[in-house]
Amino acid sequence: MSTMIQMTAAQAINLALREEMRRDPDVFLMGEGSATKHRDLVDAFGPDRVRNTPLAEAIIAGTAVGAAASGLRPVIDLLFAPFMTYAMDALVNSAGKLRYLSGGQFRFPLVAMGMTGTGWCVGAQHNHNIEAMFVHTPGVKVVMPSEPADFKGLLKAAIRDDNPVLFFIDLGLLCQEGEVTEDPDFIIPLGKAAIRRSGDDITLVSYAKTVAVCLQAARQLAERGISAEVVDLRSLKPLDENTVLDSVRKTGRLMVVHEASGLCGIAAELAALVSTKAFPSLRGPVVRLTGPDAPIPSSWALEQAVVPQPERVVNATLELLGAAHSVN
Amino acid sequence: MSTMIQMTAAQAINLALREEMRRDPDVFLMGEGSATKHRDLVDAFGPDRVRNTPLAEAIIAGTAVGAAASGLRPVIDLLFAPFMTYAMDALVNSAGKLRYLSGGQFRFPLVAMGMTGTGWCVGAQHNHNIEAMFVHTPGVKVVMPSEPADFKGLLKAAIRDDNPVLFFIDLGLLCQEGEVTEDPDFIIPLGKAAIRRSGDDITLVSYAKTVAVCLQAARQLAERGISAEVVDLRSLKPLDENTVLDSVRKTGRLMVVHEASGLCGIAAELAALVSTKAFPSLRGPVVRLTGPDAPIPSSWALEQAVVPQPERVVNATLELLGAAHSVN
Amino acid sequence: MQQAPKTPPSPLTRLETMLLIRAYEHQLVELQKNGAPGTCTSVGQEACAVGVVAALESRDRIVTNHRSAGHLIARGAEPRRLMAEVLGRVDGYCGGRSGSLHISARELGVVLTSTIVGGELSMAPGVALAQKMGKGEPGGIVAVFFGDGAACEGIFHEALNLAVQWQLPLLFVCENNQWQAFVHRLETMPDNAIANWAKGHGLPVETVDGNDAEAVLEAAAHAIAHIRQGGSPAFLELVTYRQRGHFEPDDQAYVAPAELDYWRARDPIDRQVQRLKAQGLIDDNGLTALERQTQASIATALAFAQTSPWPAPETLTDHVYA
Amino acid sequence: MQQAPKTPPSPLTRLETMLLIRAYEHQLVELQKNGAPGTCTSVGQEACAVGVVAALESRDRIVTNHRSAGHLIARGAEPRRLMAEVLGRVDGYCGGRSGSLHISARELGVVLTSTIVGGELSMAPGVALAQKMGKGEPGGIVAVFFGDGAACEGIFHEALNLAVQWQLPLLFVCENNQWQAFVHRLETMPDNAIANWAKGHGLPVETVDGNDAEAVLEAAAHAIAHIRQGGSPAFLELVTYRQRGHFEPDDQAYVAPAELDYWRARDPIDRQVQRLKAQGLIDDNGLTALERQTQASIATALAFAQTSPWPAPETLTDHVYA
Ligand SMILES: Cc1ncc(C[n+]2csc(CCOP(=O)(O)OP(=O)(O)O)c2C)c(N)n1
Ligand SMILES: Cc1ncc(C[n+]2csc(CCOP(=O)(O)OP(=O)(O)O)c2C)c(N)n1
Ligand SMILES: [Mg+2]
Ligand SMILES: [Mg+2]
Repeated sequence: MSTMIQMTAAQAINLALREEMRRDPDVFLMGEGSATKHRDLVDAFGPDRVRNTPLAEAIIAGTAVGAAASGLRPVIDLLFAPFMTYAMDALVNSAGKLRYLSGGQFRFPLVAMGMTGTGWCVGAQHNHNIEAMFVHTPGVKVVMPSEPADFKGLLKAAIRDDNPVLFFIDLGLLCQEGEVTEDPDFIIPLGKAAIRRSGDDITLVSYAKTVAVCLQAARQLAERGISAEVVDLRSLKPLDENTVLDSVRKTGRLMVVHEASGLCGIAAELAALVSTKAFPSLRGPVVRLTGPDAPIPSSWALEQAVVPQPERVVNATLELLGAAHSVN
Repeated sequence: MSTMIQMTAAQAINLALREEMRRDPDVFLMGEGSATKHRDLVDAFGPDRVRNTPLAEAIIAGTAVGAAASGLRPVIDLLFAPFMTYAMDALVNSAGKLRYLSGGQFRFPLVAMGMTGTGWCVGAQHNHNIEAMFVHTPGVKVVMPSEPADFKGLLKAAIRDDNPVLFFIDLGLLCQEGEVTEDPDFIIPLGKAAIRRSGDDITLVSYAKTVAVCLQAARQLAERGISAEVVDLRSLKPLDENTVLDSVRKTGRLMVVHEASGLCGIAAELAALVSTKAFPSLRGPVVRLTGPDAPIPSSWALEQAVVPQPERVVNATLELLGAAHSVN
Repeated sequence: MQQAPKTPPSPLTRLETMLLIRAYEHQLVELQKNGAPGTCTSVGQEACAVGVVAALESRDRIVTNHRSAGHLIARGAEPRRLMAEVLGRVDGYCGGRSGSLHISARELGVVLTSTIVGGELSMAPGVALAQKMGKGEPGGIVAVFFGDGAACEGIFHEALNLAVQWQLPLLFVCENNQWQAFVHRLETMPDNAIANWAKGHGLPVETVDGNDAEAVLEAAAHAIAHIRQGGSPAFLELVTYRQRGHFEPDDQAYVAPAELDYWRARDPIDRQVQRLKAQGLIDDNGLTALERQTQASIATALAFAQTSPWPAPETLTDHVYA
Repeated sequence: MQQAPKTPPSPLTRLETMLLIRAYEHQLVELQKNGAPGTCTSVGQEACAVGVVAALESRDRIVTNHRSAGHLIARGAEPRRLMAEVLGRVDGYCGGRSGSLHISARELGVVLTSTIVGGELSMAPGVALAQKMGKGEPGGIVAVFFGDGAACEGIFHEALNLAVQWQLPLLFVCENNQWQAFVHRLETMPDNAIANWAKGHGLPVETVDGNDAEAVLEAAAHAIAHIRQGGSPAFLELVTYRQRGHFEPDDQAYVAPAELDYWRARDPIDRQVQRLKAQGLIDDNGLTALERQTQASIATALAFAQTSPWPAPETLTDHVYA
């Protein structure tokens, strides 16, 4: 086995890029400041494969689509998720549809990265969790890792995938450290959730930095004798339906927790999934703990109010267990 | 009371525009071909208030945002829903967020219209039901009418609303006729669903042209002694939660039917709503009957396969009633 | 991958191709009247297609838009498979999934057609970048066809700037047909805007009579030579006219009859016929024979398309993902 | 609605304002070092702000972007309310919801600030259209501030074309500060691109030394006169330099020291000081006094901002909808 090393999520991203660029000469990186930011990759792979672009997200994404269809494997850094609004035609109408509309003539192996999430007080034009929009979009895949090892493993899988993958980076995790394998063949397949903690009384489903919130809540619940299972989705599309369904079939209860707003969000999708496919196992209402249906404010005091906190998860669980008992 | 006249949805839209432009000099219309298409409105209100624009959705939407914040009430025609991908920054980051981020300094009374839906064999770059993306977007409202009277009443309400409203037009309804009041004060408030048929055994929720599919299915079910309630959402945001919840509390069963794809769609939102807030009333799994997670093909044969048909609704209902019985 | 046809060698071949494009599109118009899906025809713009495509080689790629029949046929696409596609049948180039608006034919090097105005411009630099980074045949370039309306979209400038900045082997071909759906060009941009805007980006720009197939060919050949030599982009504005409506059906009520008359008098096919007659390369009999032959081939294509099967509903979600 | 300040009347006032902007931003830098949210400072670009804003009247509107402190302060915004906003407090211009990146102050006519690069350009024509359609005070115009990077976004051209086509009373002010976050302008566009692109749209374009407040004022006054007279847009390119990093903190490791030295030697405040000294309008004592006064007012502002309350969590969803 290969060694594990301690690194941040940002370093894990860099390592994934380096390994995949070494493995496959078709992989290249571009974005506003990509070459400035990854000087080491420029040194290793040359300026053709690590490119600073003009400040124009639409043409960055469109160029990636054209290049991907022509045999390259672009990785584009669109910086912050809200900037993807400029790239929506390329991502939604081209990358997501032209394989299908052409009857399968083209493949679009490209990765589009974007940061989002609370923690930096940058406000809603930088911090907007729009991952659900892309889950709703046909023809693309969506991942959002929660820890450095997954940043590396999922990014590598995304680069190797023959479809467009949206790779969302939760800001709050970038500087967080974790163990990462140096094995260049280690990938985390898209579409596989991880059970971060086993439990019997309730299934807490989450992704990105909110997984840690659920784990904290689970520890607090354990002190009260409640055993929570924590599922980290990792891939939002394809979604690992079976892992979620199996867990709920065991625990009988589902709570979905994320920072993104709730309406037509991931929690809605999971609530629907479970209430359609595991209804007989449900011992109480599904609970959604999400960010509000509001833009994210900059002020630290308000930004913190957006974040689902462990206490909210604990309280909602306690309430649910009470309610479930009275219902059954 | 004012007279009812027979007209198409397209005529109802035109009438709504005419009435609101007459009522309020701040209302104006712009888009690629708006003046060409609504020559009668140009004649009535002059070329300043009915404008052909350059072929550039981003600046059309951005201009509407700027104008709305400055006291005008723009209505913009973005033609087909997928073209809104070019206008996403203006709609999502500006119209949806700048009131909030400015601490309430601005209002954005604007309406953005877009057509979508099956029936014309135009393929996924014209036909893409992206309404769920905007339901997920904070700060905007979303409507999608099902009949001429609602086209008029909802468009008028949208124009009078002080917030950005996405007005989606299901292509298949445009030439369909219905009774419409001539009363210029008649509006249909945003956020109010309509019960199109009462029933006790199951709640069928839908919107736009799929409402007719549900009504057809309900008639077929009635022949088998099954009484289906049909709810037409009309507004997708704000969503009339109470009408849906009350109905499900009565019938104990929910099926949501729409053409848009399912993942993180409206049906997911309603399934979540009901499984969180009306769980004790649910007598069986929630059912989603939606378009596939795929771009919409052009070929008539395949396009028809996308559309939820009455038979599917009937069969799924029969299956659900069976299953529900065996579960309870 | 490439089996593109040899460059049509003569003005006579170009006439033939233009006749074929027109006959094909007239057939689509008839089909639409009988209930088939509508299309955006390129009637009046055939010289743009045959002129530019004649200057391309098989190693080159084409990226095009909603008004693409001419580009496809000039590149050697079979009318029967195009027609099958328009009718939504399995034998269409895209198995019926595209319909008329986004037909790609990868085997001919016609890639990534988009009906989103500006979509073609967003993707073309990436195709050219791949050529430059060694993914195509050596020396291949990309020609992107788009309309005057597309030049209003911001992506037009983003594509031009990237192509110039990265020195991409990309030929921009703007078919300025005066109309942008239901709006006249002069209502959306200053006169001469297209060439002026392009010049602002600092690449070679030429404005050409787009209804003269030979003039188009010459200008395209010249621009392409520049691209192949220097590896940097060039721009052609082809001044032409959309003789029919934006989309079938469209009664063109918004078009001044005098304008239509003016441009019909400058029809590109008539122009080529006159040229060939003047050069003694065709006479009335020859023309009639050509037209008959074209009609026959379209009739065969139609029969093929109409008997091609519908795609099976079970295949609905095939090709969403690779 | 309007209570914008009177036009600062003299070069000395402009120096005062530039000193205030710089002192304010230096204070933000210090705050960031102690954990406050980072900001995009405009250190080195103060002459652009004071020059253009001096040419505006209270009936005019400003639309700006992420690097807006200069525009706001030149327009009369109170440093204490700006600082409270940066710190996320209730007394900020936006009640703490904006933070530093999108501060609007409607009472001053600074509307619709966007931190999406190009967002300002997308909305400015609509504000100008409203002025033209009678919504503001008669004769009011709009000035939109944006960077050289924003000119790479397609919306730049869409805004220019619409403004020209619809004859909107809109002044485009491009602060060409050489950098686009971590990328130098010359890596993203040809030299002189901004003026060339703008000229392609056929409106009056002037390129000015953006580090000379008086030159900026003169050019802005001239452009604004044109706009008020003809009701049609004009374009200013202000050549300047971003002396600090893109965002605090940013060590500028990617910037050549010689470049920094070159531009620091052309600092707009030093320039104004020298001009005033040469004209006998200020001496060292006067300057010291001014600086001290500025420091004092910033210290007061800081105290105000730091003691301003945090917004209550219960207000989280206020102002989402009207
Ligand atoms: C983004 C977008 N906006 C609008 C349309 C609708 N539309 C299709 S073609 C067209 C006119 C295009 O004009 P031009 O670029 O000149 O091409 P032409 O049709 O004249 O060949 C319009 C408005 C579209 N398909 N995509
Ligand atoms: C659409 C978008 N893309 C990228 C960014 C990130 N970003 C913020 S400022 C900036 C540089 C802008 O350069 P310029 O327009 O020259 O303005 P400057 O910062 O130099 O004042 C970038 C890339 C953004 N905010 N919005
Ligand atoms: Mg045209
Ligand atoms: Mg700059």
